[in-house]
Amino acid sequence: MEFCLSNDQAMMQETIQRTLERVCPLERVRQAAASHETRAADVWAALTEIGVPGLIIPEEHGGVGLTLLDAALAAEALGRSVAPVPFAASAVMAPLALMGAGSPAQQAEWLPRLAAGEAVAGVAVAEHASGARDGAGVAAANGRLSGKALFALDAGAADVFVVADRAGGLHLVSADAPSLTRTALTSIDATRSIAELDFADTPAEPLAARDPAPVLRRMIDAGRLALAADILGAGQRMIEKAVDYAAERRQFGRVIGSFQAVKHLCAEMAAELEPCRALIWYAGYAFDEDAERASLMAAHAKAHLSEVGTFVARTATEVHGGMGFTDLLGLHYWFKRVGFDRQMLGGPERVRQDAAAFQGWA
Amino acid sequence: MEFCLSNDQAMMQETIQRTLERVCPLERVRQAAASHETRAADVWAALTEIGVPGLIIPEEHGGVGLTLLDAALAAEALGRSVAPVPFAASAVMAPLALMGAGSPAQQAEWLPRLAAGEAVAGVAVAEHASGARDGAGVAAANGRLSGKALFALDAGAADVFVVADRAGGLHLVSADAPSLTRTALTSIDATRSIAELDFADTPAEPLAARDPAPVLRRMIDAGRLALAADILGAGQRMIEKAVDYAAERRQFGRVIGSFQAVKHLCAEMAAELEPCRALIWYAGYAFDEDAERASLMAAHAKAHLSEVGTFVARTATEVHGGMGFTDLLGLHYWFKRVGFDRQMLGGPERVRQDAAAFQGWA
Amino acid sequence: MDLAYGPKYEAFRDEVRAFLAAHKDQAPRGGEQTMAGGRAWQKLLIEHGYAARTIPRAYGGYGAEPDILESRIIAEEFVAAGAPMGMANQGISMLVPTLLELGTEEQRKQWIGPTIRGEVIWCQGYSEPGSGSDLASLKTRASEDGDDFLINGQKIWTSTAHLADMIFCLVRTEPDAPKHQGISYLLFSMKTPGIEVRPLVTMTGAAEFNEVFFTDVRVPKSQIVGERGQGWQVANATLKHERGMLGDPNQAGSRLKALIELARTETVGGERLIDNPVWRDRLLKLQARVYAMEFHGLRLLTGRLKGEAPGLPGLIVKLMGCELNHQLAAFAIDALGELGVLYGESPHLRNHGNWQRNYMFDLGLIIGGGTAQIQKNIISERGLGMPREPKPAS
Amino acid sequence: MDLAYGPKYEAFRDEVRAFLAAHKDQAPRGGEQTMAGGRAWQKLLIEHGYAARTIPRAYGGYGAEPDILESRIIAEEFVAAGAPMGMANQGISMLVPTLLELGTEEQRKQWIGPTIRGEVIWCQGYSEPGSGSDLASLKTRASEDGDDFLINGQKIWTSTAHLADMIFCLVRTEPDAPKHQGISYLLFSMKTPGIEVRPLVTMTGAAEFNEVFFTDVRVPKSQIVGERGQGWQVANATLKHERGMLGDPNQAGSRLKALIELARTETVGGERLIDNPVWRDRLLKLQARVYAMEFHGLRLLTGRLKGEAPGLPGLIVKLMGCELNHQLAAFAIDALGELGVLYGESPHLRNHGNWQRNYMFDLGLIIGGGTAQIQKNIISERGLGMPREPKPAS
Repeated sequence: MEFCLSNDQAMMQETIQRTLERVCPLERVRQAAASHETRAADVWAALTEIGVPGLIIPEEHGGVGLTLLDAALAAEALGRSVAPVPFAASAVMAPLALMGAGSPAQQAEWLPRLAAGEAVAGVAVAEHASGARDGAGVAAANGRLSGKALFALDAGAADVFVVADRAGGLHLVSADAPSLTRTALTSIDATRSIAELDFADTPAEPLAARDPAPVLRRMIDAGRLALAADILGAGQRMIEKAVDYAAERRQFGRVIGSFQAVKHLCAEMAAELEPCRALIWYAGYAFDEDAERASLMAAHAKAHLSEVGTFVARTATEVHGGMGFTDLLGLHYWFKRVGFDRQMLGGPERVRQDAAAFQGWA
Repeated sequence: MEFCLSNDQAMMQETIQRTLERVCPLERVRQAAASHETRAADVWAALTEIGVPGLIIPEEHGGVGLTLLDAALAAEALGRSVAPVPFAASAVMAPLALMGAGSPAQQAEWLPRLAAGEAVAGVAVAEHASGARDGAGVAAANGRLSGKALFALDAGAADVFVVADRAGGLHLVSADAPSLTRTALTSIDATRSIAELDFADTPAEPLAARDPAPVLRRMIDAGRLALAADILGAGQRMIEKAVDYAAERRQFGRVIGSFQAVKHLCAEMAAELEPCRALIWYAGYAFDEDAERASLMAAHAKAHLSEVGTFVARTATEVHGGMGFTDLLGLHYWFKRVGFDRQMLGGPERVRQDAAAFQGWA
Repeated sequence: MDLAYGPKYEAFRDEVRAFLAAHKDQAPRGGEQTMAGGRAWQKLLIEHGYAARTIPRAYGGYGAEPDILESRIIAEEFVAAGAPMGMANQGISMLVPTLLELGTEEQRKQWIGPTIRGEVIWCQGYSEPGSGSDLASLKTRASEDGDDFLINGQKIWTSTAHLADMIFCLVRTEPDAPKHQGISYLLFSMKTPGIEVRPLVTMTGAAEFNEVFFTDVRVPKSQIVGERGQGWQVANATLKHERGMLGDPNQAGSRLKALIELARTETVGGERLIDNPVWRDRLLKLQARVYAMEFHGLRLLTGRLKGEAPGLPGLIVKLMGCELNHQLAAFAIDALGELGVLYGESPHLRNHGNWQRNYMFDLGLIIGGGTAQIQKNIISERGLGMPREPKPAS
Repeated sequence: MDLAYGPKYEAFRDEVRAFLAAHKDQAPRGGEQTMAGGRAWQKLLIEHGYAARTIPRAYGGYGAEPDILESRIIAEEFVAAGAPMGMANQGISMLVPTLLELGTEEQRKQWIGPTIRGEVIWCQGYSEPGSGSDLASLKTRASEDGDDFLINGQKIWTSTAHLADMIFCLVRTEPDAPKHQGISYLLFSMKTPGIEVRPLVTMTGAAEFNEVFFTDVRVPKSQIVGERGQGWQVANATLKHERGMLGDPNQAGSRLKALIELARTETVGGERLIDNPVWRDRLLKLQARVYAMEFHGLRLLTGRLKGEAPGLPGLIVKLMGCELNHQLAAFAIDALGELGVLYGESPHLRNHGNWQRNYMFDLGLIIGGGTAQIQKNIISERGLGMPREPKPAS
């Protein structure tokens, strides 16, 4: 009975965190955000060096061969530093698609390049994760796709896309396919990249699995967990920043951290966020070890972290007073990161609706 | 343009409040609750003397002939003193039924007795206001009723019941009809009375209106508003009690009211409750002057006061610390009054569902 | 209870409507609000009494008696017609009433006319990086140098500083006096040497505010409003006027209307949001709050008409109003799903990105100008009569 | 991450199950829990090591080494089998560990055996009406009279005082010492002349607690545990043991299960609650919290197994756990509509009225034993390292 991270896991996470503290301090985030780099080359290189893009890719394909829980720990570290790099789609969802539904050839073509950080994969499954908006939907016929997919994740730097068609079939589409139009969608979170993909009889390579449904399900579960963990890291950092700021900022002759109202805000943030860590851990564990509840736990992690993250983002900003509202301390990068994570792959209401379905409630 | 109480209204409310402070202090409530008096004779007599039971009954029938807004002001005063007397059903809903759907003979028989406090009327419409539970439902045929009605309001001391059948038809049933079984339902609120009515081919006198639906609608709207106003009064009193207690109770060498956390709890209660007053006023006004929005406003008043009331009841108890949890200060009578009001004639979720329907949203 | 305005005011409403029908086409349109166009419109409004309505004619105003209902009707009708209201900058809403109350005749003659006509734009120099909610602790100092002050220090949250001609500014002239005394209220040109304005970008991405740095800024002592050392009192008189700023009297109501429209038109997987019971329930919770605050506003308006002190009901408005606006924006973002995070010039953007902009800006309002925490202190102390916190021992 | 208990513990679990299968029929049943029946069951449990497991044999216990997982397995299996656990009163959970740590050999010999066997029932005399969250400010005084103390004062929140044979009690023996000193920890009989017990009815309508009044209660000085004047320290050692009380390790989980069952079976107008998206959404929000707290508990358990200090994760449990239980009860009440307010012996009552009872009692727990406000102070100061509030000047 041991419900905790292994030493290896703790060290791995610590390594990513230290690396990011070195290569991705706030000033680097600011710079990347200003120039819309969502795969900041130096950050990406440093992360590649310690294996982050290939964390869950099997060793035979050049990856580290770890579990989704490890990916969640990595996501937490990335969220903590609001790192402007692809992850949820490129390092988690797309590898799972290839590993679960790809032919040996497809795996051999892409997994090593993804693991080595040489390629980035975008993932377009929003219509299945959150429902179709603005007439989105992709039709597949004879190895060609038509229609549009909205909110493709990690899309900006992508070399290849994993696309789900309306029926749930999975396809690989080269980013430079001539009849594919990729339109960047600007969001509040300048550290992440989403895009609209318009297919006009675009050549696509189907992923080989006979039944892609369970693979799509696991992609979405894993993506949700990665986003939830990203919120955990971002939220944890915001609490630390609030506590630190409150220890320095003086008003009415005392540090504001000695005011009961400020202390209680910080206590409430910590009390809300702390149990989320165990929820993320369990959801990561369940993905591999508790098949029956894996989707449910990923959904709960996503929905609950979204709610708690919103509370923490707002409250930490409030503790910072006017400074939290300005760009000066850069706190808003975390605020927006949480806001972005909340809405992708299903906002909390939508995800809870799925959670009901997973239990046969609806 | 004058959105405020008239001098007469303010004086009327003040009179009820002063009367209740005199005849219905906490000790009287305690006594009534212990002996399950829900029409405490002395309190009832004092209120009758100032016209409360007949507040909205026309003067020609011995009432005061005032509006629903006035009834809401009275309900607020009753809630403030957790007065153990019938009101929402007997003085608001039943008179509206008789005034809106009763024949001249029916009106002449009952309205003067209700106005004079000589009779009490219960009202059984829960199945229309909140939906049928436990197989409740009343069928009418040939001047007889069969089936059961749950949660009849002001039922304990009732001499007559206004009963809605499944189709929405309204009937008068004498409380001593031989085939009527009245079973008291014990609730947390010992100052109010609800009952199950079981009809076995029980003689009933239909109310004369050709289309009873709008009358039933107005009964429920008015009842909801009366309950909402009851919450307003109870909540207001709980805030005052919390502020007073915090000014006296000392901990750690200071009165607890000087702790920022306690002050903020009180500020939050006041900030939540204060705008509710205007909502109640408008809903009362709308009942007579804004037909299009009358049902919507009553629904919003009921749902919103229920939510705010729950917050205030809990928070005021918290401010009182352990004392609030004991029976010693009697604070729980207010707590339970709010809890009761919240659930009768539709809890907030149910009432909002109605509010959606009133706007054509569902 | 009488929600009619009565025949006198309905006649006035008709006047306003007639004016708008006749002149609305002369109003500057969104996007092309040039300085000149704005000033011409303002001039027209003053002539007809729809701007600077209660400013005496001697100072360039319209010279009407103050009448709260007339002001409200003007606001209602301009909002309904989608016409820009009279200019509502800090000079007009805060400085002008202050000069009328505490300025010298010379100061009034010099500044009120040009200010209400939009010829002189002011900014406000109150907040400092170290002062925040504790305004009286401001540190910008004015040392004496003959007939002048030399000003050194820094201001923050100075909106329009980059456009302003002039500033009304709090500075510490008596460094040894207790902190609420020793402050003076100065007027000076933003072109005075030694002033540097740096835009202050906020989380919305826009520079709605500025930081203003003073280095040996020379200001004649005569440019004080009120007594030297009494600037704190003068500023409080000014803050009192802040709520005089007109705007949509029911901004939350307008926002709610937009939300209902959104819920009726946006679909997910073909289902309208309003047909989803969970969204509907949340929207209805907000609707109840919007109505409550709208009617609460009517109650306060009636109180003002009767000359009653607003008391507790007045004290809660900022706290509850800002939070409600924030929650309305939050609903839109959540209900829009991924569309809710779009911003800037993104394709598929809804409402020009204003849901997100408002969500963040309203959070700024919750924080700024007396944080929610300070508001709660005020409500408990002034509204409920609870004791102040004891002063710390050390 | 390894959620298996491993073969050694699974073997232990089998043992517990075998015991329960063999002896469960000897357990006192709900409703007929006589004193004698309870004691016989307790005796059986001690013999098999399922009660007083880690108490040395010399004092009448089973004498096993402390093992957190064994304790948890015992709790899990007893809950699963619906069998009553070993006695868990304040004497067993708080006094006994305290005597083991700080009592004299004589005190241990005298009290531990009878206490764990249920022959002596204790109550706890800590809280006073004037002390509340500020326990150290207690006023019950013990004045010297030869070899005895004479005790005068009042205690409150004394559960089981009406049944208790003995009390462990904090009294002020050194009135001039600073408030955390000068307190002593005394043991004495509840039958001592001068003790009056009055039931303290709470909002639930039951008298779960008592007030206890002392008038010249004579207690030999020898009945102190620990040093005279060190009672505060002794009591804190006792409080440390409070969490040692076993119970359903996942009470919230059990409650959630009941809620799901409720939502599946209760209908309104023929519709099951679980088919109503609004109730479903709220139930799912609670489910996420229940899971989070359950896994958080596993994390803390692992930490205890490794001997780690619980730190911040430990400090938040009471605050979040009590609130969650309260919210679970609130859901049931709301979802039941009018049925939710029924109480006492009412027809149509659900769950014996326990939803309402828990709703109120849990609010008492949120308030009692360190209010939510105090919990937040502790979390911010000890968990987050934030500064204490400055002492007031006067």
